[in-house]
Amino acid sequence: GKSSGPAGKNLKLGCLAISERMVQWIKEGLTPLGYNVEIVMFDANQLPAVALKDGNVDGIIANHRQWMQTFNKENNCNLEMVQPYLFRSFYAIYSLKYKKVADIPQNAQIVIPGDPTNLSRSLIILREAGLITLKDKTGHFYTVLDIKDNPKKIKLIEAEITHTARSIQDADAVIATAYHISAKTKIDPRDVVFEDPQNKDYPLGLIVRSEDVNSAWVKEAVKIYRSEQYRAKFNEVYKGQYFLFD
Amino acid sequence: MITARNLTKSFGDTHVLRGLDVHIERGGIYGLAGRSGAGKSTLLRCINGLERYDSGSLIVDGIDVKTLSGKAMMAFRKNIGMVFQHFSLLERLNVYDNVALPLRCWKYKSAFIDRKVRDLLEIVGIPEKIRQRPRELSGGQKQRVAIARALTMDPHILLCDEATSALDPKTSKAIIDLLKQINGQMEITIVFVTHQMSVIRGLCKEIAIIENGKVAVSGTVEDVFRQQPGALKNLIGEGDAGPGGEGMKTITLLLPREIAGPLIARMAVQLGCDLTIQGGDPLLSGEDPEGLTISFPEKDRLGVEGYLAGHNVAWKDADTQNTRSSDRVDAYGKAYETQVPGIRPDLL
Amino acid sequence: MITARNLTKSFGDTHVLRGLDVHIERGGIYGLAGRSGAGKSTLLRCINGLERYDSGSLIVDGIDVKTLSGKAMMAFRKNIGMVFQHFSLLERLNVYDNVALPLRCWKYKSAFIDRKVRDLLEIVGIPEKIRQRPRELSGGQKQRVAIARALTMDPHILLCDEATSALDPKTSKAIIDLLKQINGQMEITIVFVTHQMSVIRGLCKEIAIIENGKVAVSGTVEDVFRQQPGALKNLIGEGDAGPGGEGMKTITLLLPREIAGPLIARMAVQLGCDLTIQGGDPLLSGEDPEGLTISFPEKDRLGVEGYLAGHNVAWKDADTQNTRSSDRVDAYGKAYETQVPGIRPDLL
Amino acid sequence: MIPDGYWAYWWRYFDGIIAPSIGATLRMLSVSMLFSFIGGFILAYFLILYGPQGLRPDRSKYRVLDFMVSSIRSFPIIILIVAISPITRMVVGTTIGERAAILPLTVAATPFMARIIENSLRGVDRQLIEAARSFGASDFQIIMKVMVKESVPMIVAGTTLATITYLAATTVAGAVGAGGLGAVALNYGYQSFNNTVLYTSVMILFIMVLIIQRVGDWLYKKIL
Amino acid sequence: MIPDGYWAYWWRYFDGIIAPSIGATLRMLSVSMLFSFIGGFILAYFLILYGPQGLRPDRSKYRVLDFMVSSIRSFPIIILIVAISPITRMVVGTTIGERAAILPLTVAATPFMARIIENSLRGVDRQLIEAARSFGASDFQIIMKVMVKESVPMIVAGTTLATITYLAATTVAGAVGAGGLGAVALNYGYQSFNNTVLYTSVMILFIMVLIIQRVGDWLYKKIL
Ligand SMILES: Nc1ncnc2c1ncn2[C@@H]1O[C@H](COP(=O)(O)OP(=O)(O)OP(=O)(O)O)[C@@H](O)[C@H]1O
Ligand SMILES: Nc1ncnc2c1ncn2[C@@H]1O[C@H](COP(=O)(O)OP(=O)(O)OP(=O)(O)O)[C@@H](O)[C@H]1O
Ligand SMILES: [Mg+2]
Ligand SMILES: [Mg+2]
Repeated sequence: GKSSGPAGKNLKLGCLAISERMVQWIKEGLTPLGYNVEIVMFDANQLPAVALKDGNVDGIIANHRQWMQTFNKENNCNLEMVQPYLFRSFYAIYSLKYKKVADIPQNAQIVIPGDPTNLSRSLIILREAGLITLKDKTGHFYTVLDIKDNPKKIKLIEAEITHTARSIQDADAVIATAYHISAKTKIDPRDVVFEDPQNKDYPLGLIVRSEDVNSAWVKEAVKIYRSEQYRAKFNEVYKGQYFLFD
Repeated sequence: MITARNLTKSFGDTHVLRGLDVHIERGGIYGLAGRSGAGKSTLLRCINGLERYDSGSLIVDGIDVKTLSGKAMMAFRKNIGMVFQHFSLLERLNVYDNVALPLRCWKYKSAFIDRKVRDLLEIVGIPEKIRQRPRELSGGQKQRVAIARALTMDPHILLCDEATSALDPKTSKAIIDLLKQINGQMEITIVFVTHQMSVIRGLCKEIAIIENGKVAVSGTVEDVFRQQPGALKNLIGEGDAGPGGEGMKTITLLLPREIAGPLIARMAVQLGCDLTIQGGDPLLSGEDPEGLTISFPEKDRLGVEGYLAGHNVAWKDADTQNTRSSDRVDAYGKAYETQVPGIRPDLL
Repeated sequence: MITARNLTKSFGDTHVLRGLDVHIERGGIYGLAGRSGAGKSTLLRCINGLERYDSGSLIVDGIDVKTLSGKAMMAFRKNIGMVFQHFSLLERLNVYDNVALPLRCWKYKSAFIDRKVRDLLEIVGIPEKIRQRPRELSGGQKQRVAIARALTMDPHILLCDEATSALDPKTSKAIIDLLKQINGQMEITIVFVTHQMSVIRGLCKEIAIIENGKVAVSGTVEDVFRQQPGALKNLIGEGDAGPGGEGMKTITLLLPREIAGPLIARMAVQLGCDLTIQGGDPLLSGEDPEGLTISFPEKDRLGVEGYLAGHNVAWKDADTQNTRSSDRVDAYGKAYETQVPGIRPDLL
Repeated sequence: MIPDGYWAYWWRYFDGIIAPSIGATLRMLSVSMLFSFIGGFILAYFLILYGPQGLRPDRSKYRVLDFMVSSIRSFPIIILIVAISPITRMVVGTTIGERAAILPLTVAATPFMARIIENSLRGVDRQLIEAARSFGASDFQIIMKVMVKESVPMIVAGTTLATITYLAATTVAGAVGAGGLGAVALNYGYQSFNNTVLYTSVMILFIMVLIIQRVGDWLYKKIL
Repeated sequence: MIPDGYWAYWWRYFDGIIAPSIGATLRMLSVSMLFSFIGGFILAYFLILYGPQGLRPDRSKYRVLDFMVSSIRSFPIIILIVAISPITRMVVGTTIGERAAILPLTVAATPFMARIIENSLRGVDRQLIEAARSFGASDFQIIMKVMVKESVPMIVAGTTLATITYLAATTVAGAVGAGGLGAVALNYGYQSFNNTVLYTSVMILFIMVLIIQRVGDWLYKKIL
């Protein structure tokens, strides 16, 4: 950091609505160690990463690693996700009407997240589920332009990520995270139509600038989120929604 | 038709009407005069209920205006046309649509509206401006549109607030003739607020002068102008130099009654003017006042003076107390002897 | 001061000014009259550059208005006050601020502004309305605010567009006296548009009547009213019944010249009226026209008729061709013999 | 400067993603502006009728209206979408897609339009209202034939303003899967690090704004 | 009905999250409205000066201004935030937080205010402008002392409208981590499916809207 560098033990940590608690617990752990931590909450988009890159915050828990790598490429920067990673989300196809992928009818409406990484990920889920096939990726992400075959003529509706779960009543199926599904609906998040096989490939965790990876506070932070206490709290709050890495 | 009793109306601290009484007969043309700010417009606006009055009563066509509201008020107003002092034309409608507006509101057939509007614009003399917007009209043209609009509904009562103030004399006369004509044909009651005395004299049958929020004088136009009460003088100023200088003039002939009487009679006939003999001048003499005091409309003053000068008769002006026509007249009784020879019996 | 040459101005198809020529002297009070819609307001607005004219020239104070713009135009207008026909007061400013506005724009000291504004409001007679908004004023009060505003800058030229139309006669007279006074004291040139003939006669020295976009008549007020040109008749209507009925009257005395001459002279003095001897009546006789034709202001008609009746003189009305005062007069030359005894030398 | 194949690349996005979203934007905008104009007009009618300086002042009725208008305006539009989603489902049958976005957009724009129209109507000279009263016009006629008539230019200018404001607001419609240029600019452009898409869609938005403004100004001038 | 401990739960969110965001909202709103009013006023001044029916019509200057105003208005605010972030960094020194949110909010609101003020000024009676011209007022004075003076009520009403509009828009400030009620409603409420927070913050927004509207109406009435 430039002005509010970790040397001064003043830290700014960025988060999203979903990760606010996780950062909060880290803050609670760092404070007794003499760190002065401020939490900045962002809407879900690339601004937390931009802020991190610019030195306006010192660490974020917001985006998954895949996205971070793209961001690095696009912005010629070196953000790094601290290992061990913290958690992963659980994506799946959910539906109120159908139990199996095979049941999904012709011309079905499937609501998928519209932001690029999740859209890309959703397209892969659909491909893995055998509903569509994809061409070669042209950009960083798959887009609907990359769909090659769509035998069931499935209609994809790109919505805001939380809205996918909200609209489950109105669609034939949605692609959503366990977190959103369990928060908004009474569905058991494990009651999936099709689980995303890539779930493990999208780790989330504390992202910092690469030069800070070995700094003292990061080490402390890792210690904190690897602690049993932290894990217990996490599992209590996000049980069945997000999954810690072992 | 319109009766106000003890009408009061204030705007905050400004007491505009303070117990005004007025009675306007059906079918009459009633003039309202008064100094600027006297409350004439306010009274008009009370009559058609645009302004609520504070106390007293105001009965129009048998109904107290204050009791009206909603549909009844609308129906009431339908029969009352009003020409506003500021015209109040809709800027975004052309002349045709402005005049047609009341008819449209009362859902007349469009063929009827068309005929009516064109007729009225013809009458007020601006048929060629039919498609113009108010902003493209001169002041007088706007006023005529306002007059036309007030007449569209064939109202029973027409309230005119200085409806000819922006018009040239000829157009003004044409409008006045029009008002007289519709008043005669259709028994419309017209209340006409104006500062133009000539309009009052030319148009109105009765008049009220508003002063201090009350009617200071009212009566027929002739009576008021003949008696020339203080309120009238307040309005048009002393002397006769003022614009539209009007009023009554009073003089005393400095002649024995037996001569003065026939002279006056003869003069009245020859001049065709309205002379009133008021009797002897109480100021002039003690027990047996001699001479005769007459009054006559201001407009006839020069005629009278010319006649008297022609007969070498001296007289005394009641307003100025100056004597005229003879330098040697210093007191009544000494003067007339020199005059009598000048009055040849064959001229009387 | 103000010279318009061949001025033209159209609004689209409406040709308002069509080659108007007018010359207004410095320090004069110039009346502009004309039928409603004649282009009076348009001319005024051209004079201070509010409206661009199409062709011709308009030189005000040595400068062609058309050449002005920006700062020069502002400085030019600073010296020209204008009373608008529609007052054009700012609704959201009170009377004080409305009148003070020009001074504020020219950055006068506030103590000066305060004194000036209060003085002016005193003069126009509405000091008690100083904190009122225009919406709370009567029509005449608004007009007086507009007059006060036009006077704040002590303009060299004052353009008044029907500036007394909403005022009662007394207030109107006071304003006119005020204008006369400032005209006398400060050499202000005043251009006064009005429909009130009495105002023109009471205020203006010269007058122009606009007809068909041109000046139909212009000259001193006396000349114009004496000659009573067609344009004047068009404006005020035929006859004298019209409001403010004005004009000139022409009659021929049915008397030999040697008697008529002294009679006329004497009459002029005694009536204090403006008689003009026009010469013999060419219609009356062949080779040697007898009798004298005189003309005099319409307002003196009754005086003259009274005087003539008093002297038993017969006359002939030029307009109506009727003879008056003697039933037996059928032709000139036979009548006067019976009259001559009636004219006693001691009365001449 | 421009690399080979750039236009093919551009065209691929334009044709596949941007072009359809133009239609979506226009449909959402025009339908929601139409309905919100009607709704706003009706609300403004009653606000003017019952307002404190209105034709028939009625404190309690005005309060209710004012309350309604203010309460809707206090919802950030994305939250409004959620808050009225049961109604949306009832009315439109779904809470996703273009048609589902139109209702919340309309609901959001209606009180805005109501205020715009109310403000315009409030500007009408009271003398004109009196003149209309003097010949017995009803309150309805006074509003429709006098106040509305006289303030049409103001209303046109206000509607232009509102239309441009809600053009940007259609971006939010992307949240419910309605697409539209704003959402494309956001998701396919900005978030996907794709400047081509980003600037193309912003450029198209800009052209739309210009056209709306020009049409509005032209109407204003024509109508004045 | 209300479960035990609900109020404690509510208080936890209110005290910890909602209450601080009220201050943030008020600060962002007031500062950005202040600056955008000033900026909008200046723009409106020139729009009115050079506009087609303006005091000193100048087609090309007007085009430039119109272009500027329209182009800013065509950016969805979230994209505007990104587009001007280099400027934000230069001016504010950071691109996150409350202070960094104020600049884009101001930039977004400025052309809106400009149009609001322009529309108000356009409504001024031309006769009054002429009257001012007749005593030699400069264009600046005509605009400031006549047009602005006369349209103050309209401008007040328009500013009320704009303030309420941008109160909702501060929601977007959440994107740059500036907090505020809208962001709380969105992040802690909507995205976290927490209806308590959602409706509490909307309720507070509603109260703010009511207050702004009341103050605006009161000013309007007082000033009329
Ligand atoms: N809305 C108002 N608020 C306060 N005072 C008012 C209001 N309307 C009128 N007045 C005052 O009431 C008085 C009477 O006004 P009104 O318009 O009736 O006069 P008027 O006789 O028509 O005068 P004018 O001949 O000048 O038109 C004036 O002194 C005026 O200032
Ligand atoms: N902006 C305009 N557009 C079109 N025609 C106009 C415009 N302004 C004035 N006119 C026309 O020009 C003519 C002259 O108008 P002007 O106002 O000069 O008349 P005026 O002599 O002042 O009449 P009045 O005595 O009635 O005030 C009128 O016929 C009017 O209709
Ligand atoms: Mg009046
Ligand atoms: Mg005029």
